Amino acid sequence: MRDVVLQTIAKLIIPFIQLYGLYIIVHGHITPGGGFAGGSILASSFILYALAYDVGDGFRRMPRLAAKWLESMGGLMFVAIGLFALVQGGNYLTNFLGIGNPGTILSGGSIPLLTIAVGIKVASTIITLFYHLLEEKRHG
Amino acid sequence: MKGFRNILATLLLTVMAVLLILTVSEMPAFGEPGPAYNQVARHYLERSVQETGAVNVISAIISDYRAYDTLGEATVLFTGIAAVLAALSAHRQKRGGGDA
Amino acid sequence: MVNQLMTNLHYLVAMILFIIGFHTMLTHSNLIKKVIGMNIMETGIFLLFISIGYVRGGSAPIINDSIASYVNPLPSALILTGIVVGVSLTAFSLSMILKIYHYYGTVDSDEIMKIKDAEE
Amino acid sequence: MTHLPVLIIVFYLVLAFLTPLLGRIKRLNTGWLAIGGTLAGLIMAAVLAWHVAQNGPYSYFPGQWQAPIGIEVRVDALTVLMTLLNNGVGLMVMLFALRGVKNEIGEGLTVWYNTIFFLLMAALNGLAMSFDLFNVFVFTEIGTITACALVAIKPKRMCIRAALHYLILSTVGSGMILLAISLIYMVTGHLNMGFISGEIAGAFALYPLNIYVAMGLFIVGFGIKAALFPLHIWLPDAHSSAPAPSSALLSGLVVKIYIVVLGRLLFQMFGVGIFENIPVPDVLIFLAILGMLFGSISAMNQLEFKRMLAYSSVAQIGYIFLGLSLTTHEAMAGGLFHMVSHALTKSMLFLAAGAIYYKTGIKKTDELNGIGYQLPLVTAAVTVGAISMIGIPGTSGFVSKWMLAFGAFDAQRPLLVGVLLISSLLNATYYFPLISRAWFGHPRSSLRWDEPPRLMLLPIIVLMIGNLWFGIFPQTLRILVVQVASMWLP
Repeated sequence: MRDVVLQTIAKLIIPFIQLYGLYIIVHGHITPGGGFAGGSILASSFILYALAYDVGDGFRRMPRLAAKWLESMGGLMFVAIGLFALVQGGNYLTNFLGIGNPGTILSGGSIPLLTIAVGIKVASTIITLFYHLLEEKRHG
Repeated sequence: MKGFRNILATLLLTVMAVLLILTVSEMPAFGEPGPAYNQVARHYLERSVQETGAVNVISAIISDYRAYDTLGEATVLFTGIAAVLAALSAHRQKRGGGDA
Repeated sequence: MVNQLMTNLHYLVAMILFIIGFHTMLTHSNLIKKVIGMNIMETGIFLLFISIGYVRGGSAPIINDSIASYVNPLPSALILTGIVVGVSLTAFSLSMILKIYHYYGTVDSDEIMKIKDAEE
Repeated sequence: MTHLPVLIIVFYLVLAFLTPLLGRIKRLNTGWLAIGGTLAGLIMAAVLAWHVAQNGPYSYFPGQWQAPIGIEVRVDALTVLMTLLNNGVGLMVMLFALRGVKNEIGEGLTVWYNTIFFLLMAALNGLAMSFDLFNVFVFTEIGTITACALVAIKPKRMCIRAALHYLILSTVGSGMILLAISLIYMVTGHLNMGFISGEIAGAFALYPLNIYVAMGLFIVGFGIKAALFPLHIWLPDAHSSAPAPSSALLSGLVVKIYIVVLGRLLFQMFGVGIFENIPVPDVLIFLAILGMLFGSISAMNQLEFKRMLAYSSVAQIGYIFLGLSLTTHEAMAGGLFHMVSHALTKSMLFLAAGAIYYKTGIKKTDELNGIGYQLPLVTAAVTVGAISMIGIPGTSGFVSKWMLAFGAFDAQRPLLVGVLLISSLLNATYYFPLISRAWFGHPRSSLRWDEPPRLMLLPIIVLMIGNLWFGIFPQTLRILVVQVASMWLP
């Protein structure tokens, strides 16, 4: 199904959705939101694209291999941040950076980093899950 | 057989519903700071800014105080995708195939 | 007891949602409906858990000097994880139902049982 | 050294995250990665065991937040027992899977198979040491999804149906567990098991129904996952249709860990004292006995070898629950001993069934005539497994039944010894014909000695030796399980 209105509107609002998703992820520690909420919003923009255009086009924007890498990297980033705390002499997943100035974006130590890792993980997972289910249905 | 199963399930659920509703009637009152609002919750609310630097307490809990759970959460997502992809690709291009 | 139930109305509604979801899972033979029931059941539990954390007059736990009282933040944080778990479970069961439909041509578990019986 | 408990889990997670990426390299067989990884995991578990033996049990706090604020990872006798068992059996299964899984799921899926295996190992080890209710829930979910995926990965339509059945019932179980956690949290305000057990007496006086309902939901929820008798309906389909290594993992490890977690919850969190008010152990004993009888009787009627083994698992899980719910030191130790014994035996039997299928394509028990001529070593392993299931002296199954019988006398329930005997006889009625047919039956075709590849044979033999070892020298394992039992009972 190709609908000009749908496609044009989608094209217009997708950048804003993505920007909003990134904002929610990055500001996770000072405003409501966080990795999961922001990641879902980010993923919804890709899903909107796939619905308005075609799953094949969606896969061109977000190739399978890239999604696979992002998924593994999101998880590995989380684990690596945790392990870095071990190097610093703390327990696993200890908050090793300084807490900064509470209320500003550079605060909370490793919390923003972990939020970003979760955001990457959630976004790539939801995109991949949705694309594969959609693709399966199309072939079915 | 199907009717019997439905009756059994309904009976079971009725018993369960009665038990749960009885439990609700004995629960701590809603909206009051009950047993769950103890020193742990207060610690999170009062100390999180000094201890973690995050103004959003929920963020502080999920990525600092209980970050180990969040590691599990990220893993559940990865597990989900691995399971979905395994199930989908295992059964690709085989339709109506029987158990040989 | 009724008084107590009215005070705990939120808990009661959550429990009823749990039972509705459970009932859908147990009695409906349509697999998609089972998954929907699973989600209703989970939603009931999430509501219950979130309501535990509510404190009358409390605001969202974003620390700000002008606010006096906050709700209990722990249940909200836990349920965030719970939701993610629910997403994974739903996605996995839906993908398996897709495959079941490919193989059996139906998503009705009773009919699938019959097909199996005919083969053996 | 103290970081080891978390490092084991993180190690498996890193491997799981890396495997799909490494799987793209053509020349790399991720099966070897699985073997190497599990071997490293086993070494870590052994070092952890040595550490605990030297310094005693300890707690680890990820993020350096002490217990009620943060999550507690508890390393005690039970952790040592379960991590050693998980990694040991996991290593053996993966050795087998290197050659023995491709023929059932196809070449292209081994990468995903190994990924899911790593995730499962992370979940099993995580459950063995978790001391926080919500953390238990998270790892339970990882374990549930991976266990279903291990069944669904085989490209037969039977498997996807069994896996979906398993997943739906497990989800009901997970829902109940989460509801129980919320009820407990509501009245105690803690998620840490140690702190809950400190608060539970006070909470019980004020809100008894919450505690009762939560306990019931925990038992049903984990009972579904652990295949406690009337809740076992998913098990025969799932365990018999899965690929052989998956069956070995599911039957040997996955079911066991939920029993252990339930035991930890009931005895370490709720405490035995609560059973004075509500006769939960009696109900569990009743269900266990029904399971022992029903599982054996159903197993007799099965034509398929793996299906027979699956029903036999239902009966053996009954023994474990019986031992745990008698709540005497000896019986509880016996139940735990039987758990280890059954993990070794049943995973070996499933692997042997896989090896027989790999070599001859035989699935039915009545086609096993004279299989001992062709596969003598595998058949010897099956024989040892069978006599261990029946409980003949010299095998670990005998030791555990002996301990269970003594435990029944301790608990002043001598009638249960009779039940144990009847159940053993029932076991014998379906295992003996199998053995005699395998050794003395008239072979269908060739008499040539033709064993499966060495890498498939090795794990079967090692598990058989392990079984005999604990049958003849039960002392080390006995010390460990008695320690767990005395931790659970006041």
